[in-house]
Amino acid sequence: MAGKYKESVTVVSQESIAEEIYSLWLQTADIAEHAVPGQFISMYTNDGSRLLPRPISICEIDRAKGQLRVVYRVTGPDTGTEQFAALKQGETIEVLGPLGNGFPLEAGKGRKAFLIGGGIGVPPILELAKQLDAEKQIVVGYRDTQFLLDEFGQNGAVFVATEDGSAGTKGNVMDAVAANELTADIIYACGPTPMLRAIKAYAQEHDIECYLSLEEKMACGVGACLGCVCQSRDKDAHSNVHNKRVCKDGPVFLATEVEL
Amino acid sequence: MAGKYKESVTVVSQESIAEEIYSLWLQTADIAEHAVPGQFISMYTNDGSRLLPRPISICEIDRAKGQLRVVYRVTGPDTGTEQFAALKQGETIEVLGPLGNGFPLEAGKGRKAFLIGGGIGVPPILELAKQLDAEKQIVVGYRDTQFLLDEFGQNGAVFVATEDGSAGTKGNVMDAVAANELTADIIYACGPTPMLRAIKAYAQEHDIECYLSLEEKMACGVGACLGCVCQSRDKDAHSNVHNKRVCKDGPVFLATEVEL
Amino acid sequence: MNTTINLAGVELKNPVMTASGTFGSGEEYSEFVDLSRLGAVVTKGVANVPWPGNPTPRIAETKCGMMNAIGLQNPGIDLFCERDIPFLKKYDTKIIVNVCGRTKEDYCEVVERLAGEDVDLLEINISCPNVKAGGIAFGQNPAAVEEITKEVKKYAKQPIIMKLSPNVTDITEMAKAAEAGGADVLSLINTLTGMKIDIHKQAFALANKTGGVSGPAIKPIAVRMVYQVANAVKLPIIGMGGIATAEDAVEFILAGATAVSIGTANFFNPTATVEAVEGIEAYMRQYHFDSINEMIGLVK
Amino acid sequence: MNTTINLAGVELKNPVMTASGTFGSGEEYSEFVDLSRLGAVVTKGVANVPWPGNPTPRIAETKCGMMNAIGLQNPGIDLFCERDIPFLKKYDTKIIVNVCGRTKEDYCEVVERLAGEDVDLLEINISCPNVKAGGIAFGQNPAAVEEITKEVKKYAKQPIIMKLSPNVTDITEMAKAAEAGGADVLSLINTLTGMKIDIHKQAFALANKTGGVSGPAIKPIAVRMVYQVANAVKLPIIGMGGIATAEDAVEFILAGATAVSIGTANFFNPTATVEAVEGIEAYMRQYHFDSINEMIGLVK
Ligand SMILES: Cc1cc2nc3c(=O)[nH]c(=O)nc-3n(C[C@H](O)[C@H](O)[C@H](O)COP(=O)(O)OP(=O)(O)OC[C@H]3O[C@@H](n4cnc5c(N)ncnc54)[C@H](O)[C@@H]3O)c2cc1C
Ligand SMILES: Cc1cc2nc3c(=O)[nH]c(=O)nc-3n(C[C@H](O)[C@H](O)[C@H](O)COP(=O)(O)OP(=O)(O)OC[C@H]3O[C@@H](n4cnc5c(N)ncnc54)[C@H](O)[C@@H]3O)c2cc1C
Ligand SMILES: Cc1cc2nc3c(=O)[nH]c(=O)nc-3n(C[C@H](O)[C@H](O)[C@H](O)COP(=O)(O)O)c2cc1C
Ligand SMILES: Cc1cc2nc3c(=O)[nH]c(=O)nc-3n(C[C@H](O)[C@H](O)[C@H](O)COP(=O)(O)O)c2cc1C
Ligand code: FES
Ligand code: FES
Repeated sequence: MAGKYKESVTVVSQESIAEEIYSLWLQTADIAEHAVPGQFISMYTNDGSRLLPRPISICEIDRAKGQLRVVYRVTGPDTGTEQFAALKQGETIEVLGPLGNGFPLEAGKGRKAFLIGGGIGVPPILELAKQLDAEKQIVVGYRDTQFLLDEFGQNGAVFVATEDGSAGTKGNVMDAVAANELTADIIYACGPTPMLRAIKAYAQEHDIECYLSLEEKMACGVGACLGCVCQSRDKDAHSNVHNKRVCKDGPVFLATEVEL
Repeated sequence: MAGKYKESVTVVSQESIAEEIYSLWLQTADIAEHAVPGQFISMYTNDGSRLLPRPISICEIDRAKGQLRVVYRVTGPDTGTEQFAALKQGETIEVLGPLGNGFPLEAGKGRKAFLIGGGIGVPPILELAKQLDAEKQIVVGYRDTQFLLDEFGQNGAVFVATEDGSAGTKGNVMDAVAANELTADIIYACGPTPMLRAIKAYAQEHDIECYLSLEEKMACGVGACLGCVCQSRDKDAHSNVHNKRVCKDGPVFLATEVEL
Repeated sequence: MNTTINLAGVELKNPVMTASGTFGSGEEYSEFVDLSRLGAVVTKGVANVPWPGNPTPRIAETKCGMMNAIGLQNPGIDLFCERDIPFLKKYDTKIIVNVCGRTKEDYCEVVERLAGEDVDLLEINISCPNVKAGGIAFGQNPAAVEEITKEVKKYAKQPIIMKLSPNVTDITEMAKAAEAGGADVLSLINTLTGMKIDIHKQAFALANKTGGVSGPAIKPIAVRMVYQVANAVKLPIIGMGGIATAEDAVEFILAGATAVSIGTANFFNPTATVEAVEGIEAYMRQYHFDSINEMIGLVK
Repeated sequence: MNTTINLAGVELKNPVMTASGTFGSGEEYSEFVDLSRLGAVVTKGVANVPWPGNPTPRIAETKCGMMNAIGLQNPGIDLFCERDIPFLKKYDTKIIVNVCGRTKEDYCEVVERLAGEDVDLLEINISCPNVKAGGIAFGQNPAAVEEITKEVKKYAKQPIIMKLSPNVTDITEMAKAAEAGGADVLSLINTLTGMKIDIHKQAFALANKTGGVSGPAIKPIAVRMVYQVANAVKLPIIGMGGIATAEDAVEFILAGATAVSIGTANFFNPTATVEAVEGIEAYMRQYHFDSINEMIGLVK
């Protein structure tokens, strides 16, 4: 198992790429070197009153430069993510990572794949799209404003869904799949739970191998506190009950293994 | 009564002027305009985990530029004052002021005066020295490293005491007064309680009018919480007991009015 | 949009008030806040005679909170009636007088004295650490809570708010006892007893050794207690403990508080109270509440 | 310089340990911390059978603190003995097993099962909100505390630490009851019960509605309780509640704790425990303490 690092990292650049969506490049000593697509980092604010980390997916990895990109949504005023958005080039923050298990790249090798991202689940799909060696159909769903579309275009065929119909198919990612009559042998997905539930049902119905990245409130991020569990089909070897830790055993799970 | 203002002020400049002693110029909208020597400001950190203000004396007032100077000691690692020391030009912090009553300038007019500062009680003596219209004998005591001496030299005769004897009289401010055979008709002083106690005794013995600036832990800084009281000789009109509020009724008191 | 709330027949224009002991009798903060914007001003605790309070240091900072051991310094009821009530009468706000005492008789004397004064409600602080009844603080024993409530009610002309201590195993027992004793309103929470040691001086940070912890640090405990009490008694509740923003105030109201008090937050934001008034209105607009009463205890 | 401390005959190389439930059985944090540097590792609570715990969300952030409602999820004593004890035996540290249960029998079963295992002390968690004895949590009633302590002692081969709940009127009563029941060591505090409401979702932040508040926010309350208990009983105390730095640890020791546990701080600083070990040594050098025992309860 690769190591985890608690680092004070420097902000290389930060920009707002859509309404309330920020893109941040971080210079890391070790994390970028070990990270794989689908893993996340725990980001800590510089405000002593906020103790817990914000789990944020790795959006891009530049191993050569030792840099990581994260793309995140500011969830409101006076939140930790709002404090992240105030970070300027050269400033530092604490991060812990890389955490969790990434998307299984081998499983998709040479196959016809859906890479599905919804909302703030879109970012991890980018590094996946860059590294996955497959026939890539990238299906991304947004409420309204889109982001990262240019980068996706360089890594596969892109299909867009928007809730307000402002671009691509009006509706959700599965509507875009249907509208474009897409098919696949394997699915990778990250996004809100209702979306994942729909994808799981679709995968089951069509008997497709399917990997989902889940979300849960976290404290430790490393598997120690049992704060972030999801329900598992089988009795889990670690917990000895039907619970798996999203931070450590996930966040990516085989769809059939977990209850949503 | 002049108003008080809660302002987000900008750092004009910050420098370290002695070991652990910092000098900070702040651009204020209203405070500099209303401040008088001996008043203080409540400084708030930018860290949400530290709620209470740090009361810091006003060291210089530049009314023309709308700027205030404070000089403060970093009391240790992981303190609020350490966070102040990290402030850079252009950054902002919250302050409340001007607070308390200053030194009575009229009382000293044309008289022979001691202006005594000890340790981190030295800074407020500077603006006093600049504004007081008197025969000024400035007596300043330091543990070891001295600061603000140049500025004092421009405003009166300066006598120095150091605990380690590295400059001026070895000993405390009263030793410097004795060594230099100084006399005065009125005393203004700020510094640690043992020093103020000695000055009070001296003033009593020589029957000299004497004003002391006291220190106490504060919460509100405006007289509402009764956190910062000192004992008063007479029953206080506000409290109806023998307590006066340092933040509101002081920090400067007639020596005979307060018990030390 | 209707923000008026009703506390035992007294109508407040909005649910925001000051927490006793953090706002004096309003004068000091009137430089920052138009007191007429507040639902009520709750005064610092007042006793039958002047109290000098505890030695200093009385204040210590804690993480996201503070401790105080003021020891209920107050000028006594006479000066209070002469000076503080007339001051507050100049504003269009309700006046709530916080009452403290060492014995039952002390409390009753103050309450009786206030019967003839033009104030709106009385808040009885039975959670001050100095006050003992047979060795047990009034506020930590249900029988004592009931008894003191009954006694005070005998002398009271204004509705009575009993202010509960959080330093108890089961706050609902105390709430029920106050209700049984005839309380009109409950307020909670007072401070949690804490201690801080200065490791460099190897001494207590407060002269009194212990002090009351307040501020955002204690908010989750306060919300829990307000929720529990709201679901255990029928009385209206004034919620407090760590409220610093309108969002915090709304949290207490959704948990079951009819009104809220802001204490420690005044010390770092002198306009916290008016900002809460405005922020609650903004919240009501955003979530389409016509009346604040629809919000009270909404989360079950 | 001597940092060894003695807990009921068990010698720890230093007073720093992990707080139950925040450190698993050490494996996850062994990537960051050499477990052999710690006085002891205290494991997550373990019951006689596997427990699934509460639904999610189980975690919420609060100001300078957090709330958890894990609900004592654990793999059961069998898997624990098979996997977790052998893992910890690889390190040169003491092993303290935290025990939970729903009934007296549950506790005794685990304690009996552990009698044959190579572990150093048992910590009995009688402050978990799920555990009821006649409608009252074990840890909130002195008679229940004494009784469960006595029962557990009957089956125990290792010294017993009783872990006390802070959600009580008078913690010294509980401490005395545990002492009367034969406890060897006391640990305090467990979490304070709190609640958080998401005002935008208008719902509880935790699926369980209430949760336990931990972290720096609760430190002043914990220090006060440790001080009170240290001055009420003769047993050694393991102090905890908001310890994040060596300075915090020293504060608890000066207040009367023989050892300290670090919990929530691991989540924001995975090396908090070893940093505390080093920082305590630095403090001892600075203030010329030859033995840590000179520091215990120094501030009176
Ligand atoms: C594995 C994983 C990967 C994620 N990747 C991304 C990403 O790439 N970009 C992005 O914008 N968001 C991502 N999220 C969601 C992100 O963690 C939350 O939006 C963020 O924590 C909110 O913090 P805040 O300070 O804005 O909110 P606050 O309201 O200030 O947070 C309060 C607390 O709730 C927690 N919290 C709030 N919302 C969530 C949530 N949805 N999931 C987990 N914890 C939450 C926070 O961590 C904090 O402890 C991810 C979540 C997980 C679990
Ligand atoms: C009227 C007045 C004027 C002052 N002027 C100056 C000045 O010009 N320069 C300067 O360096 N210092 C001055 N002080 C002292 C200064 O307020 C404290 O050194 C400072 O608050 C320490 O804060 P900290 O964050 O470093 O310490 P921390 O240990 O982080 O502070 C913890 C808490 O204790 C309070 N506190 C600690 N020491 C003192 C103290 N000595 N007096 C009051 N509160 C304290 C802090 O405000 C805070 O609430 C003055 C104090 C008063 C009362
Ligand atoms: C400095 C100070 C003085 C207080 N004095 C009183 C008092 O006289 N009477 C009283 O009932 N409560 C008193 N309290 C308690 C507050 O009214 C309030 O219950 C508590 O501080 C929690 O609210 P907060 O976190 O908003 O401060 C005092 C609190 C502080 C901080
Ligand atoms: C996530 C979490 C899980 C916990 N689980 C347990 C437990 O299983 N048994 C127990 O006795 N205490 C448990 N506790 C309480 C801690 O051991 C400790 O008493 C409390 O958190 C206070 O210390 P802290 O502020 O350093 O975290 C848990 C605390 C947290 C935060
Ligand atoms: S966040 Fe602690 S186990 Fe996942
Ligand atoms: S600090 Fe509140 S009265 Fe002085």
